[in-house]
Amino acid sequence: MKLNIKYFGLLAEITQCSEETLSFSKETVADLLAELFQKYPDLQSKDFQVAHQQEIVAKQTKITHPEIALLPPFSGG
Amino acid sequence: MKLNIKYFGLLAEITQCSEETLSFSKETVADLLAELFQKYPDLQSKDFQVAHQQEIVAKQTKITHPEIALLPPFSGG
Amino acid sequence: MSEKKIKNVFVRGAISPAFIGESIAKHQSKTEIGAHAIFAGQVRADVIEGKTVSAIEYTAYEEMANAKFHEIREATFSSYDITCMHIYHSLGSVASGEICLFVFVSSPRRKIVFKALEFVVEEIKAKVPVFGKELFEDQSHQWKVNS
Amino acid sequence: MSEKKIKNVFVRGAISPAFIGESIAKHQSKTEIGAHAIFAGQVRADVIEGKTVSAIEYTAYEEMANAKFHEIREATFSSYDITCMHIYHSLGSVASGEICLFVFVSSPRRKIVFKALEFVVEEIKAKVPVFGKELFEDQSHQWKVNS
Repeated sequence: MKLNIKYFGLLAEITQCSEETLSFSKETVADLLAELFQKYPDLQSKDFQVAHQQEIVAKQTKITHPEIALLPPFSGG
Repeated sequence: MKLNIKYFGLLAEITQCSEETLSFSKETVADLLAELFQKYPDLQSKDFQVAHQQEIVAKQTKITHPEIALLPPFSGG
Repeated sequence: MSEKKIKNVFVRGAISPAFIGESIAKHQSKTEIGAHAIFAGQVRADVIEGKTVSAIEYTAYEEMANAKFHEIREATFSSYDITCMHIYHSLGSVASGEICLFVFVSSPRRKIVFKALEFVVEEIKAKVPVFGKELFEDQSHQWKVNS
Repeated sequence: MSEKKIKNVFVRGAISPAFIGESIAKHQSKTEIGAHAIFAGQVRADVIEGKTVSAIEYTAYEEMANAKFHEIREATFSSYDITCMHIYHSLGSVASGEICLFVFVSSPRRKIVFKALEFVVEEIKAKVPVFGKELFEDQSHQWKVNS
């Protein structure tokens, strides 16, 4: 499955990109994070949430939609 | 003692004046109201508070200052 | 009552939306502020027994009212960590749809401004001797009572 | 999520005080309204380790953010008897002293607007993916975290 992964704020500084396409053959958000921590070790120490199809999801959620985003703490307003 | 009595809103419609000076020889707010109810019988059925020197006071308060006001329910804002 | 000078809160007629905009603009140099909260009271065209309110004519026991506004101001500053606060109330005629009360509080932090704003408005409604005469389109009137 | 069209809440750069005044003015024809409550978030010139914030640069996950603003809007209308509500949030750079968030709720009755205003602002802070980068005068930066 091709995933489109978006990075925001501090996380985009670490990945040095705001968006990338990735081939993903495993199941859950936790699986994806394991791959991303391999690619970007500095992500591991950061506080963030994962959005799947524009909803915040838990780590054990199965990925069924290509739109994934890594969101640092919100600071609107 | 000479009192300066102010009337507001509906009360001024009943007394047909917004202010008057009255000689007062008794003691309390209740005494004054008894006199005013004689002069303006329609006041008696109305809901109002009495301010003495710009503070709302109870009926048994002794009048020591000439500034008295009869205030109908507030409706600011 | 404090020794500080008592301000006159009253303005003649309606408070314009542009004035509210200008009041906000004046606070842009106060860069310690993080949150503004504003209340604006607008005259409703209520229908009462088939007649529509076209305006409210406000009168006040002005000296006492300004003293009460001042006490509310002092109480708000001592209870809430606000940077500044402004109150304006109309006297005279304010047409339906126009603004008759403008309360403006500012603070470094947002949580305070909601509480402070509500406190000020409720205190005004309860303690300030202002009287609204609701004028109907047929020239009759009734005296408003706050709910 | 409702079927209603999702609005774009974001505006480029700061929200001007005059725009807030104009928004109020537009409500003067809605004569069933008795109370407006407004929140304006202003960028603070915070001093952090000796450096002063000169601006915040806002980015957002825009599609999700607009969907969340829409959900907040629907939840507010279903929980509070309000007549109308508007939200604007800045994207891009907003200098200290300028306004980055404008929330405006109106209702026939005042007690509702205080609760509705606070609800909307707290929901925005908690649920909307907007990210503020605090820019210091020496060109360095840090990522803001809401408290």
